[in-house]
Amino acid sequence: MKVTVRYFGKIQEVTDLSEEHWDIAESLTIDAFRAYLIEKYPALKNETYQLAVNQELLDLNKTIPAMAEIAVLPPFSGG
Amino acid sequence: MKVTVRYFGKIQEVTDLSEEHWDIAESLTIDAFRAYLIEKYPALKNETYQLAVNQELLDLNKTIPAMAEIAVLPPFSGG
Amino acid sequence: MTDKKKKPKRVFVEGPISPEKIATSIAHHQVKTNIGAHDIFLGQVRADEIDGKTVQAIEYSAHEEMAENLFHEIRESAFEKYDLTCMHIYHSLGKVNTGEICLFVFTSSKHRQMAMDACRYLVEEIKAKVPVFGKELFEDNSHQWKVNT
Amino acid sequence: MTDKKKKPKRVFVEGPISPEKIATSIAHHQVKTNIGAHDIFLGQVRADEIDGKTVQAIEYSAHEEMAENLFHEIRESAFEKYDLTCMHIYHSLGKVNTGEICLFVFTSSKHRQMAMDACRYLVEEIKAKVPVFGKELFEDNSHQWKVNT
Repeated sequence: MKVTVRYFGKIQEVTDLSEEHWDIAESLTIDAFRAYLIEKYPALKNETYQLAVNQELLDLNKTIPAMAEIAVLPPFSGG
Repeated sequence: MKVTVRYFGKIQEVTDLSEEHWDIAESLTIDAFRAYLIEKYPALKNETYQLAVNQELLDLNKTIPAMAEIAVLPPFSGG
Repeated sequence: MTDKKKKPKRVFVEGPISPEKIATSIAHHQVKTNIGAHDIFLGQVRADEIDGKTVQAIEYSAHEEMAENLFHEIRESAFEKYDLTCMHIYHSLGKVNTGEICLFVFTSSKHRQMAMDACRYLVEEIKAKVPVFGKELFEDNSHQWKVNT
Repeated sequence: MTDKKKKPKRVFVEGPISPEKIATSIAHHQVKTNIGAHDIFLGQVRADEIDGKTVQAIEYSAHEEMAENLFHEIRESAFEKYDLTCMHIYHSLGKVNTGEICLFVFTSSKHRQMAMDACRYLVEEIKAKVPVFGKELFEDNSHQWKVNT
């Protein structure tokens, strides 16, 4: 199933792109997705980030729905 | 000895003047002065106020120095 | 830049405090690039209804010399308690209509916590300790004396 | 007058927030004569020195849709927790130079306590929960990513 992966702030510098489309297995947990992410971008191992699925920060054992937007968010620094 | 007595806010409405000069006994305490004040302006009995001697709120048993300014201050309502 | 060392500035201003005065004060702080946070408190005159009559304005009077000295003491104590870059206080005297601003407290610091804590401290100290008296004027020319809560 | 019922307003603005914008916002509240207290928090970009280099500006980016939704949720939760008349939040996107303002939080209430408590709540919530990212730019064109403390 298709998902959109978006990168922000410092993470965007590691991945060198702001958005891409992935084809992933159904019933994939957020935690398992995280492993794929590090496989593709090993440098992310050294970074702090959270994953927001459809704009929500969910538990790592939740599964990702089809057509989801997965945002890779570095630490916030607004204000 | 001479002192200046000043009235503010609502108290000024009771005394109907803003300032007067009194000749008082030496070693008069603030508390004793208070008694004179109510003798002169009986309506002050119903009012809440503090006495500041030379701009300081002192204990009632302190004595008043010569040439003092005694301010009769109703409750504050700044801001 | 070092407000701390200046002579006591006059806090009282005649009449209401304008939004433009506040903007000018904010703009003056843009050269101070060690500031990370400002906190501003504004007191505005409310059209309270009391016994069926509505407040139109508050007329402020004060023991001015005593009040200015107390404002100065409160400022100094705030500079001691909090790590502030700047601090400004303005309070109206005379008539301030409902909807207009009568108190402007402005604190600036490197970090937000200090600016916010100091601003709150100042407002509470001013309300509790400074001999300012507000006369609430009603539309029928009657009045009552305000008491801080 | 009833900000509560309006549709979500956009919080993000392009570039710095001007003192004039703040003055205009204050002036708009002078018709609301049930307000007795305003609290305003301003975040200003600091010229921090890091490893011998000085910050010249912060360039803000965000997950905009997610951030706007979170701003809206934070606003709603503040209206539930505190008895407020009005509340406004503006946050910069893009480049904001040192000394310029990047965050403007404005709360208004009948009484001071509510306005001050709500303002502090909003600032903390925004800093902790909203996906905004600040890139600190140095004079030599290098940069580092800011992390909130």
